[in-house]
Amino acid sequence: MSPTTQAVLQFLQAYWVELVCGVVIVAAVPLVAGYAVLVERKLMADMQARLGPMRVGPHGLLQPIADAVKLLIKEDIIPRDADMLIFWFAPVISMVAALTSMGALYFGPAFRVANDINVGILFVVGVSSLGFLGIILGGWASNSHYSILGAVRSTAQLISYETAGGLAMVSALLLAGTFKIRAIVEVQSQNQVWFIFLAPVGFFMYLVASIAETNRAPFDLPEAESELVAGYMTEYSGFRWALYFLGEYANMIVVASVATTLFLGGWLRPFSNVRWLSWLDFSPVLVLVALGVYCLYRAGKQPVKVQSGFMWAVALGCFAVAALFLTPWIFSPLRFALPGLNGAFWFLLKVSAYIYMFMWLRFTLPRYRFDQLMHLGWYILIPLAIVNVFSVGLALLLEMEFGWNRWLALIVTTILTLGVAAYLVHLNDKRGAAASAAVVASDSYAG
Amino acid sequence: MLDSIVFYFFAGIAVLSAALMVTRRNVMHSAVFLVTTLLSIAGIFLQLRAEFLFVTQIIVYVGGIMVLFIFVIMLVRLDVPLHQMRFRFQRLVALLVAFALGVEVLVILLLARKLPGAGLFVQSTAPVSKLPPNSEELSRTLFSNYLLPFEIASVLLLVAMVGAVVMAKGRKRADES
Amino acid sequence: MADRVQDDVIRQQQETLLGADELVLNMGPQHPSTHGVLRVKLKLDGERVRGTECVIGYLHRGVEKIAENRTYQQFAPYVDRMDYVAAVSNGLGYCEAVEKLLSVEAPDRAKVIRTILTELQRIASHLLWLGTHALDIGALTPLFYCMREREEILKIFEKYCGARLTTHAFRIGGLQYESYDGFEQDVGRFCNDFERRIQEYVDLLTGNSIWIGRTRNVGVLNAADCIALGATGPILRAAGVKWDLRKAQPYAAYERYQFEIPVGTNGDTYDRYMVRMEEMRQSRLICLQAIENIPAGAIMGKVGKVIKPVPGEVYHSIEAPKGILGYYIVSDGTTQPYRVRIRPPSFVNLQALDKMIRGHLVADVVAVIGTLDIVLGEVDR
Amino acid sequence: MADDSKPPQEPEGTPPEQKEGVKAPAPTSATSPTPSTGAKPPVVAKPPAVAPKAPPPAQTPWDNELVRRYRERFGDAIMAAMEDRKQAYLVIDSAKLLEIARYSRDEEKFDLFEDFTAVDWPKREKRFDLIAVLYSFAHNMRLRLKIAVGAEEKPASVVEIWPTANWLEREIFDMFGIEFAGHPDMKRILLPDGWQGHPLRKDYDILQQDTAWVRENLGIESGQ
Repeated sequence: MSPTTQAVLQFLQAYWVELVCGVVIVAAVPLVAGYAVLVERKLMADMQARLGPMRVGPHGLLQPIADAVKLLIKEDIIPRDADMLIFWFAPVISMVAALTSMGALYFGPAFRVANDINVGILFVVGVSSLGFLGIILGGWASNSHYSILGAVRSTAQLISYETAGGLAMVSALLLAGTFKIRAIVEVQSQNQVWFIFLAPVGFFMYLVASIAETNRAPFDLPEAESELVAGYMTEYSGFRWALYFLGEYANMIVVASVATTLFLGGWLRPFSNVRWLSWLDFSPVLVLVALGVYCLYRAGKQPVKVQSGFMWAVALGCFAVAALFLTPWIFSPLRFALPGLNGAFWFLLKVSAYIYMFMWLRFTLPRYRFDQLMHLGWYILIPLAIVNVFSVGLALLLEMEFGWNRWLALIVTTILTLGVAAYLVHLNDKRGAAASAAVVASDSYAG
Repeated sequence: MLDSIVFYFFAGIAVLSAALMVTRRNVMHSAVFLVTTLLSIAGIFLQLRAEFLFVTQIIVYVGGIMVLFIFVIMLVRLDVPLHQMRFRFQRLVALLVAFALGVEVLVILLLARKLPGAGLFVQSTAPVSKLPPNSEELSRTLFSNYLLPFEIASVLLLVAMVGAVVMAKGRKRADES
Repeated sequence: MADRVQDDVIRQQQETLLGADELVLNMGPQHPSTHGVLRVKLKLDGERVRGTECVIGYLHRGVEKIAENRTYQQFAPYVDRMDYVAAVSNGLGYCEAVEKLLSVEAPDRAKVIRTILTELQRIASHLLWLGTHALDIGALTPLFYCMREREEILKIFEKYCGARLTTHAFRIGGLQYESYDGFEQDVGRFCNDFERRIQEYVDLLTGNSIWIGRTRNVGVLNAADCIALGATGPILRAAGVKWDLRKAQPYAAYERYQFEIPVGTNGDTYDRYMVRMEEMRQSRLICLQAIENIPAGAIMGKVGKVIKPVPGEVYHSIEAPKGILGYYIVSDGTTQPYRVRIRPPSFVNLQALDKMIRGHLVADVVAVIGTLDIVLGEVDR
Repeated sequence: MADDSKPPQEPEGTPPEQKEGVKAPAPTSATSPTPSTGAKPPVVAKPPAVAPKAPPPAQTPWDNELVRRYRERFGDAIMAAMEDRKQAYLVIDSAKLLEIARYSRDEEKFDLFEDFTAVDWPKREKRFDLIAVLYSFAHNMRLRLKIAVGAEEKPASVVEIWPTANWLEREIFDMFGIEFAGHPDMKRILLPDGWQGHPLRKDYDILQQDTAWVRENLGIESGQ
């Protein structure tokens, strides 16, 4: 055996878990993103009194695959005066950044790529923010006014909301006392409370900032279709466009995972330390069985044979997976996989809930105007985030130095923060009214 | 061995893209290659187990400063003025500086070879897992030994920020009047 | 010497840095929120609009020229294609104009049915406006709710005359079709449901702070400017002028029904939104009153098969959903009009765009185009 | 929706009877109001006198306070005041257009310039009739001004009096080729800039089009 082969084998032996997890991420994220789009469309359709995609596959279930095929074989159009090199390169940056940052995430106590690096959460945030380079460069390289306006908007938005989002994260990091992702979750487990309850203001600000960072409605100005056509993506088509799209959805998963880790207790189930609620560990199985039963119930009501057959298939699939989940309970040598499975279930459930929140907001709210967005960022969120960091610090200080009850300290400081927030909103309203009055006044050109 | 592969990989990319950054005519391309250089240097930091430095490099330089660079390049067509800004002795001065820098590096390397362990290559013999977490180390040093320089730096940045705000406000007022 | 060069460079740099040049952005003709093929050249300073120029005519079909080569009856379907989301109103205006030219009147029954259909059309037109306007401002959902209600109206049209969009519902002198069985019930059911449905839009938009922020003080046009620029319809009423042709110079059967003219105060986009919402409610009330008592009798007036008006001319205008829709018809005594001039509300209202948008941001352009409620088929004719 | 907002006018109150001018007294023989009285609606026209079946409701002279005020003020510039199917119009001299327009807006409160268009009568001495439809909120009343202009004549633009006229005059220019003196931006509006011909003129056939333009700009051979 040559030394090279040996080295490779050694390497594989040492890193096989990471490699497998990495491959799973790279392979699964496009699929997940595709189905996230389908879920989004279905949800939107449901809220808008219509059906959504129904043609490709039963209930449109194969739609993402059809879309992917379509995008792959679509004609690849590059504007004549585009900067070729950067035009090719930019979507890749977006995609790579989003996928790389997933490497440091823990999707469960066991599922991760990078070993617990001691700046884990910073790594995720820092690398995922690189995705904006892709947006800016792509917008610039397209050589189109719409694209460049979209890129400029997204840059300004990034700079404003990264700051607010970062400061909002600091409140949770102060409570956790570490950057390590695993340790952050473990601290929440030891304290028997998720940080969302200790730093609600921080969570809410992170929610707003993360919507803005992922360019989702109501902050989707860089790609506001009614104003800038498609913003920085205007000139992109086919697979390059798909890369951007994937990057965007992957980014959504990243911010949702960060929020879950920091504020929602990561892979912990609710009340993870309460013994008599241990039956919650069965919830993956319970949910799957419930889903299967529902499908069976609906199968009888389907008008077409194919559809009821499909319902049967889904139900059986659910039961099969539920049985798979049950095996560790029955077959004790497999018991080691249990925390991983349950953790992944709860983690993904929280991530989905967070993303559902995103989608729900998108269907409900109109879009902000750019100056309003900037006002919100600079006049409300950033000052409030700074105040919030101070108040959480103050609470910790009160607890540690003056022996206050932790809850009392946090409640007092949170109320303080909320007071500041109310004042800031009040100030902003006044300023906004004055500004729009000024626009009206200065706009006095004779018709 | 893996370590050196990683190092040479990143170092090679850093040098190559730095050279490309200097030689490209298109400002935007230069910026992109600068990003690549910075990223590969961040990679070297990581390889040295300086995670915090690595993340800071990415967040501050690539995520912050470079985005601003590109922002400015995008908004302002720098091509035209930059051509005219080139002064006559540019080549000469550049050569001189490069030469001086090269000599400096050479001297340091030679000195280091002569005096092993005297401040340049302090190699920790402890295994990786035993090293103290370097973000804590870094903050401890920063807030104890180097408190004054740190504070001076922050005041400097604050002054720059206030100055920028004042300039922007002043221009706005001038526009209005 | 070197100093001078340096100074030049610095000055040039400052010029580029301080944005001496304006960015010209071509919005349209293929743009998602120009509601058709409108092209607006925007002069931008950053994102602020410094001036606009509308380029129109992409849909020009020469309707007025066509009119001169068709008989009076033949031309009637063409007017449906102008404001194709309010075809019934167009038809009403044209038929009444020709009736005036002939000095005949439609029978009462025809008038009432015309009124009902026209008010339904007004609701449909406003619904389409609301949905697309909200979509332009980024609210996705109202569009589908509006389409759902509009569908009900279009179903009534379809049942009445077989067409949904370009209905050609009326004839010169009255109606061709009797109202179908259950017409009153259909309209009544729609109107009763609509009360509740309109509350859904109100819930989604009226109190929403983003919506208010996007519309309040945006695209302000005060009463004097409205009149100077000829902007009529909801735009004029939102500026506080309590004027509606249905009240001022009643046509069809409007003088029989009680309804209010909603007015705004500021003349901004939000006021126009509120005015149109209230107009829908008022139209609903008119329909409810009208179906109570549809007079019996003939549906066609005394108009011959061949229409040969006495030479002369007539101008007739109605309050279309978008503003004053006027027809100026010159007859030379033959079966074909000598000249038909159509005064399209969208065309005239669109002129106000420049005034409304100056000093605002790009994002407001779509809000203002939306609030003008233009249909390019009518602008370009 | 504050109802307390004070609308500038309350035209609702006026009874609908009063609309569109006041009825004229005795009908006299219907004549074309333009100076060239002999001119008949051309091409396919038949003389109006040939339709004698019923008492024609056509043009009758129109006279009331309003007309008298106009006549007093502008004298001969008001060439005729007629009523057609209860709708009143004044025929005015194109030279005095601006003054009459300003007077109508300021003194007679015809503040809404509702429409502006033209009609082509190729056989007349002055080929075009410009038709301006004015509306007064204060009196809830409509008035038409008719201005005869020749093919070469350049009538004054009323844009500075009613800004609405801007696009309407451009449309007239586009369709009839009548240029307005003093218009800020006299160019085509509906048709493309390089188009030849003015389609609403009677000598422009309905099948006619600028084939050269179509070939050049659309890259297709026109089928007509």
